[in-house]
Amino acid sequence: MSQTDNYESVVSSADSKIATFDESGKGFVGRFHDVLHKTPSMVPLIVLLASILIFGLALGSRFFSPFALTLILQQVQIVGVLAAAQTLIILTAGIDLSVGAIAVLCSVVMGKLTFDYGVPPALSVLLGLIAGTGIGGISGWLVSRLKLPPFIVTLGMWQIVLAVNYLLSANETIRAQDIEAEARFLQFLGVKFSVAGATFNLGVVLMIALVFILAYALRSTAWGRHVYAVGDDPEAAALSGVNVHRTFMSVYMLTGFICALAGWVMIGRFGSVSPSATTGVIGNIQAITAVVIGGVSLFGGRGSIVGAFFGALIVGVFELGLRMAGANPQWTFLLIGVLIIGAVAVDQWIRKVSA
Amino acid sequence: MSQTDNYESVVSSADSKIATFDESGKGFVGRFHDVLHKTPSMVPLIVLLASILIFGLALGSRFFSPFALTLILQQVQIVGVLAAAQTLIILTAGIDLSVGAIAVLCSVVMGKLTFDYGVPPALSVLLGLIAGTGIGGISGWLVSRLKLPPFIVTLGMWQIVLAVNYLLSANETIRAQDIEAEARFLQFLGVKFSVAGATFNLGVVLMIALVFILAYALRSTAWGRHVYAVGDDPEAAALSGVNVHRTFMSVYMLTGFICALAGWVMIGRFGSVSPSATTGVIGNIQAITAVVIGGVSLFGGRGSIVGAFFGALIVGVFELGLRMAGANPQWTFLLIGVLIIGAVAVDQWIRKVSA
Amino acid sequence: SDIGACLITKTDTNPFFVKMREGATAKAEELGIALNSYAGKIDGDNETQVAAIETCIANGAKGILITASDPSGIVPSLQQARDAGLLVIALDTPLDPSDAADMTFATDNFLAGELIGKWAAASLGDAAADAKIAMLDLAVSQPTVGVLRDQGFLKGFGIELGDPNKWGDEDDSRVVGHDVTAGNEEGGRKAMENLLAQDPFINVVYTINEPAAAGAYEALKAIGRENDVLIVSVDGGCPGVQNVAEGVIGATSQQYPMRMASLGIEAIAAWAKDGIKPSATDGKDFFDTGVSLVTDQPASGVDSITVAEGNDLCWG
Amino acid sequence: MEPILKARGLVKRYGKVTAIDQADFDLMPGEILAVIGDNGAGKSSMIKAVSGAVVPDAGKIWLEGREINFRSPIDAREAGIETVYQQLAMSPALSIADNMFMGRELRKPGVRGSLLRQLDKPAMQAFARQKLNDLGLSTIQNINQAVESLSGGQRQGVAVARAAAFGSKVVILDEPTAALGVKESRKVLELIQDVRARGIPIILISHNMPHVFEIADRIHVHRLGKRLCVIDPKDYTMSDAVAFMTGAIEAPKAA
Amino acid sequence: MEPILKARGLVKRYGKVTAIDQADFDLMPGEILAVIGDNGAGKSSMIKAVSGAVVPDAGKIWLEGREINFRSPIDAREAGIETVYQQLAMSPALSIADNMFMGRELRKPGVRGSLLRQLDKPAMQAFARQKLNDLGLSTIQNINQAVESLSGGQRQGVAVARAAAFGSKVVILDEPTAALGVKESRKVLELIQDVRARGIPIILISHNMPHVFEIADRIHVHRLGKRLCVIDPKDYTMSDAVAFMTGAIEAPKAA
Ligand SMILES: Nc1ncnc2c1ncn2[C@@H]1O[C@H](COP(=O)(O)OP(=O)(O)OP(=O)(O)O)[C@@H](O)[C@H]1O
Ligand SMILES: Nc1ncnc2c1ncn2[C@@H]1O[C@H](COP(=O)(O)OP(=O)(O)OP(=O)(O)O)[C@@H](O)[C@H]1O
Ligand SMILES: O[C@@H]1[C@H](O)[C@H](O)CO[C@H]1O
Ligand SMILES: [Mg+2]
Ligand SMILES: [Mg+2]
Repeated sequence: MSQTDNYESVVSSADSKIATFDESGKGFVGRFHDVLHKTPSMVPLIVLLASILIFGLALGSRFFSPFALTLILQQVQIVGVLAAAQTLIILTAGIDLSVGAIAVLCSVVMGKLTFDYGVPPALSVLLGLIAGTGIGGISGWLVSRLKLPPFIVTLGMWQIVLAVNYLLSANETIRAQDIEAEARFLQFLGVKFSVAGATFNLGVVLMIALVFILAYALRSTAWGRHVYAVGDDPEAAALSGVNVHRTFMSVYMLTGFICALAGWVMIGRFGSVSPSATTGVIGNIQAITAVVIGGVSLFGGRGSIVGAFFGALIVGVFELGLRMAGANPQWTFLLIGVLIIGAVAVDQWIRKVSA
Repeated sequence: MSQTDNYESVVSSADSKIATFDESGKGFVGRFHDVLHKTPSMVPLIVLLASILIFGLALGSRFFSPFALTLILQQVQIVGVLAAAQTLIILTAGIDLSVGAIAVLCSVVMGKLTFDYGVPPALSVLLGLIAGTGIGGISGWLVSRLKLPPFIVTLGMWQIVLAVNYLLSANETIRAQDIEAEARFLQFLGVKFSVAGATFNLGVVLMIALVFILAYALRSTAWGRHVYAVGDDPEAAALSGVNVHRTFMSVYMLTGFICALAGWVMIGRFGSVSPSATTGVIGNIQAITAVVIGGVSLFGGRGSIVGAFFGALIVGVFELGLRMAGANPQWTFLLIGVLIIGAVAVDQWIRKVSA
Repeated sequence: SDIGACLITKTDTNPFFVKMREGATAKAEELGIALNSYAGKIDGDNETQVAAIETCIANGAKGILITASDPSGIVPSLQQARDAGLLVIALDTPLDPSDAADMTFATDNFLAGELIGKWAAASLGDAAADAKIAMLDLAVSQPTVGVLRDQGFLKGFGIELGDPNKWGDEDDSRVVGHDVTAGNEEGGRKAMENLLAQDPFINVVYTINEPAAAGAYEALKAIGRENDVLIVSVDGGCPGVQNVAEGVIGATSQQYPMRMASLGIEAIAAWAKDGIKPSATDGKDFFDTGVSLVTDQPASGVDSITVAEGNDLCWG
Repeated sequence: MEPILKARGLVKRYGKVTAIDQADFDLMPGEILAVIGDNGAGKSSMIKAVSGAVVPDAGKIWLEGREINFRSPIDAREAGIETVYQQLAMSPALSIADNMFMGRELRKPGVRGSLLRQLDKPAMQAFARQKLNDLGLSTIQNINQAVESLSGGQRQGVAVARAAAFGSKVVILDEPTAALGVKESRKVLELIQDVRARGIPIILISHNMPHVFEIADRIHVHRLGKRLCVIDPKDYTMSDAVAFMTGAIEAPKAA
Repeated sequence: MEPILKARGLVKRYGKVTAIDQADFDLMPGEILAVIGDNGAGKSSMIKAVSGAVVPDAGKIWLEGREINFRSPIDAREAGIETVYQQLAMSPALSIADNMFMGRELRKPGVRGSLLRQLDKPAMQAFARQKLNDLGLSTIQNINQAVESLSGGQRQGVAVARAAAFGSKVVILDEPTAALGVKESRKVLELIQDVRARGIPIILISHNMPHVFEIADRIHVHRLGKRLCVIDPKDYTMSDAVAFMTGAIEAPKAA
């Protein structure tokens, strides 16, 4: 046998030098590309800062006021929370068309329980959060166990949840005044406080906290690594020892929970509980827009929650800026369309150049 | 050298028998499974026939009347045409959120040119079709050349096209009566004829012809094979000699053209030109729903145009059947959501069993 | 011009609001007011309206004209605006509670429905007792305008209402069914077909607005029944009035958006100059910009104006 | 001696294809067992059944004499069976260290680990670095590099290093050197012998006869979905083995 | 003699990695040229540059003395260069026949072909069947089977058959036997010799030294992104070749 492989023994004396090539054109640009490469959420951050700058220059102190700048945060709080939920699903290579509908339904559940069934507000909120988690769990189960495409599952779920929402609420809005009088806790996330002339509310704080917590969980816990692995290649993840089913279930349930939180944020922001809130119909597209502008790949496994948060802010800055500049609604709509394509094109280009 | 490989020479006398195993449980079920495997559009066809049967049994002759059955065809003609367009994009592993908006814009272009600029109706239709093709071309270029995700490109395009539609039309409807008096050709696809008590119109004929032509092109021409190959694995397609860019461009332009046709179908069906037609807003989701119920994979490369057509009919049967059975609009909305999930689950299950 | 004003409409995809904006823009130019217009993305879009109000405050506008998508949901945001010293005028749709606005310039939507209901019943005469009615509404989310007109129509026709805050809970067998139209031709045609499939002998059709009516007409025409069905509608847009003239629609309740808008702009101008708020129509808690029934077949006991008169007043 | 891993009558069908057809299998403690056979003979399918990646339609499997019923690869890993699959199971976008510890991540000591569940990235990186160096994969400069940026050979190396590092009872390698160059293949063969020296038995699937004959203690010949025979490389030549597996000559009755 | 395919000074960078670093290359008419080298040496990158799959950053390529500038694999195919890539370029959901004719489909004669552009499926299937039989891949029962349902070895066979059938000037094979069993590998080697017998030169990338030394006329040794040397297998042993490619000994000055 040995004569067949003696030629292989030569390798013991092989040269162990590794290929190294001169790093051409390093310096500032090169180092900048390295940074972009290592922290992909830098790209949306740059776009965000650039758009703030541009609108600031165009609109002056009206835009650069604490009022206007914190207004952006307040205006994106719902979409921001939904985008966090959406990011989780998209990281697993899915997509969730039901996020907005779940948020609205959960806000209705919280309101209905309190006003029609006399449940104490805090308990209603808790039950609303549980409802959201449950709906997410059903979607997760359909995706993970029945192997149905997430697009379909959540498309169906979207319609089901919206219809249940209308049926349950009989389309009646619970008025802000009534909530304020009888169940203030439902509006808890609307509580405002001022810091140096800027107004924040607890909903904004919740959104930022959520982004931080999820960013930590995705980056620094085993669960986070598993979410990325499942999105990257579920089969490979399963073979290398990830409990794919548990990961899917946890992601979809957590997403449902966060959507329910968004429902609570909605009560805080609008004061009232309104079953016909548009978030139910267009919240999904808004959240997806934020996520993709934030550089998260629709193919799964790549991107960060912080990027999605910046994505939501970019849209917020554009919408507020265009509105303040007096652009008419259709032009605003058109320009947001251009922004979506443009932002992703810039992102793609920067990544290519810095590859 | 020769001593190293002499063991390989043994293979010249190797047994050339191939592994064969007894085909257990053939017979009717087995052969049925074979058929399902070879013609995947059988699955939605079965679902379609089953739903017609169920509603027929439940509703009796009201449903089994030529009136009700041809009504379904008339009601699905727009979604059916859009689903054909959507299928092409989805086969290339893309998705098109702008199909409905393009249809509405093109119908507005046809109407505006005729009524505001005095262009002869036939030429207006032609220019409308060219406009649709052009919009498709822009999306195609962004997808193929800039490598932007189709979801993003068409999400942006959707908003842009809808905004242009409103800006262009100032939201004014062109009345059916005016079109009838001055530009009948715009309503050409609304022309009716009767066959054995059933009423058809040219729009329905166009839809069916389109399905046949596209089915032929996808199955029996090189272009069709390339569409599948590009959807399956664009890199592999490029390496094995497919002009990927040309294929993408042709698919997106053709899709835009078909959407413009759908716009023309809309004028035939509604008589009027209405910029606020619902198709602009939900036509995309309706078309995607039909396509996925029809068994076309959202991951590209698998499925057929005939399946998507059956998918559109399934939704049509359910919507009309539920309404005839007296379900209220909200319940119908909910049940369509259940149908979407259910149909895909059944499809998945049949495929698994027959694998 | 340093006086800023905002117009916030439900959407700007509906000609009604397009015209309202045109009226407001014209008046604003005349009075030297800088007008910014905003609109929700779809009907019922409260979120975008809230964001628009906040923008107006940030922009330092003097007043807001709003057609609220969610009449009670929008109240806290408008309160914020009033606290910041802006005049808030509700157009078209009263707020809930209505004193959440400094004044309301509106059509009475329930009344608009009631007029066409009464007219339809009167036109049918004795046949009204066994009419077959199709109700073509706006959306499954049952926005208030749709509910008010629907329930007004039924009341005017002489049908007992269930809960007046929602449609679809009536027991009267004359109502064949409800379906939704999104307020356009496409939805109107499909909804009409669906209800015809339930009962081909429908002879009265209520529609939320005139585009939906035009769609319903196409569906009836397709089966050759366009001449034996009574279609009624609301809005009074120029194409709608034209359709009344041509017999597509039997009667329509006309409202006056240009008037609402120009009155609103004048009110803001007055507020900015002299700090005066407008006052309500006598006997009502809002400024009624009026509604008129437009038809050339007047029915006894129901006031109406002719198509020619309607044409002079129509808005788009 | 009792086999450490034993299977009897395994069956697995994919639709019309019977990938495993009443296959038997025995791995003895401390041995290197090579599995050879034509393309499509069912080698990969069999080891997938044994490692929990596929649930067989019929048949029984015993590990150290106790019957086992793996429902997933996680079960097999917990029982100490580590596998390098033919289509490497790696997450391309994640780093080498992440991939090596996938599903058995190390957490920081103290509350940061127990309460905040924080990963101990430095520890995992150091361990991964160490294991790659053992394999001579020192050309990998950055342990935090995404796996997708590695060459095919380097990737294979990472997978083998992972299995060798964590396998406590059995290590299974499905064609681990197929994509590797001469030098890299040698390293893998050396590593296999190191693992065996630690007393851990190895299953090696390979089409490379010289390699098989060089390091295997016994050779399991697979043909048409089942075990044809087991031979001792000292008793037979490579030509014999190829003749058995391709059906050119009748197989011997017993190993 | 003039090389049929010649390249000078090829360079290709991927971000920080220089995959091809001033590489030269010569293929003589009618010869089998083997290319050997470590994993990551840049072999695949070089042949991708030559076959149009990758556009080099610098360098020139000549085919039959005329300078060429392929912008895509289609250009190369039209010039008569057929390639089997390491990651097989196949559309998994399409049939074997579809894959073999991808990009050069046959159309029906007459108007059905010219006007209706109808494919001549029977002709394509018969041709595909024939080519697979030539390769001894008779285990493939159904030519209309989707490629994804084939075993790795069978897939490799289809790719090789495609290249052999259509290559008119040059056939390039990047590790065509890596996934193949003993029997299947032999068939590929025989096929390579058949192609050469038709007068068509072949480039064969392989890590299998015995195969390389058995069939190559000349061996191109690649190292660190460039051609190190070209040797005649009759003048050197396998040990020498491995020593050159791994850098264990200095390479000879000229081939
Ligand atoms: N998931 C699957 N679905 C359908 N058929 C499969 C699947 N996995 C394996 N097969 C079939 O089972 C048979 C055995 O495949 P297997 O991969 O076990 O062979 P192998 O001996 O490992 O071959 P190779 O040496 O080429 O790796 C083949 O005919 C293959 O096509
Ligand atoms: N698309 C790519 N992007 C980034 N780096 C790449 C790409 N393709 C190749 N490389 C890098 O270029 C170098 C050469 O790779 P190549 O595939 O040409 O090597 P090879 O000699 O074919 O190796 P093997 O024998 O493993 O196939 C490697 O370091 C590889 O990581
Ligand atoms: O409230 C509005 C108007 O009254 C008009 O009829 C348009 O549609 C409704 O939404
Ligand atoms: Mg295998
Ligand atoms: Mg290579």
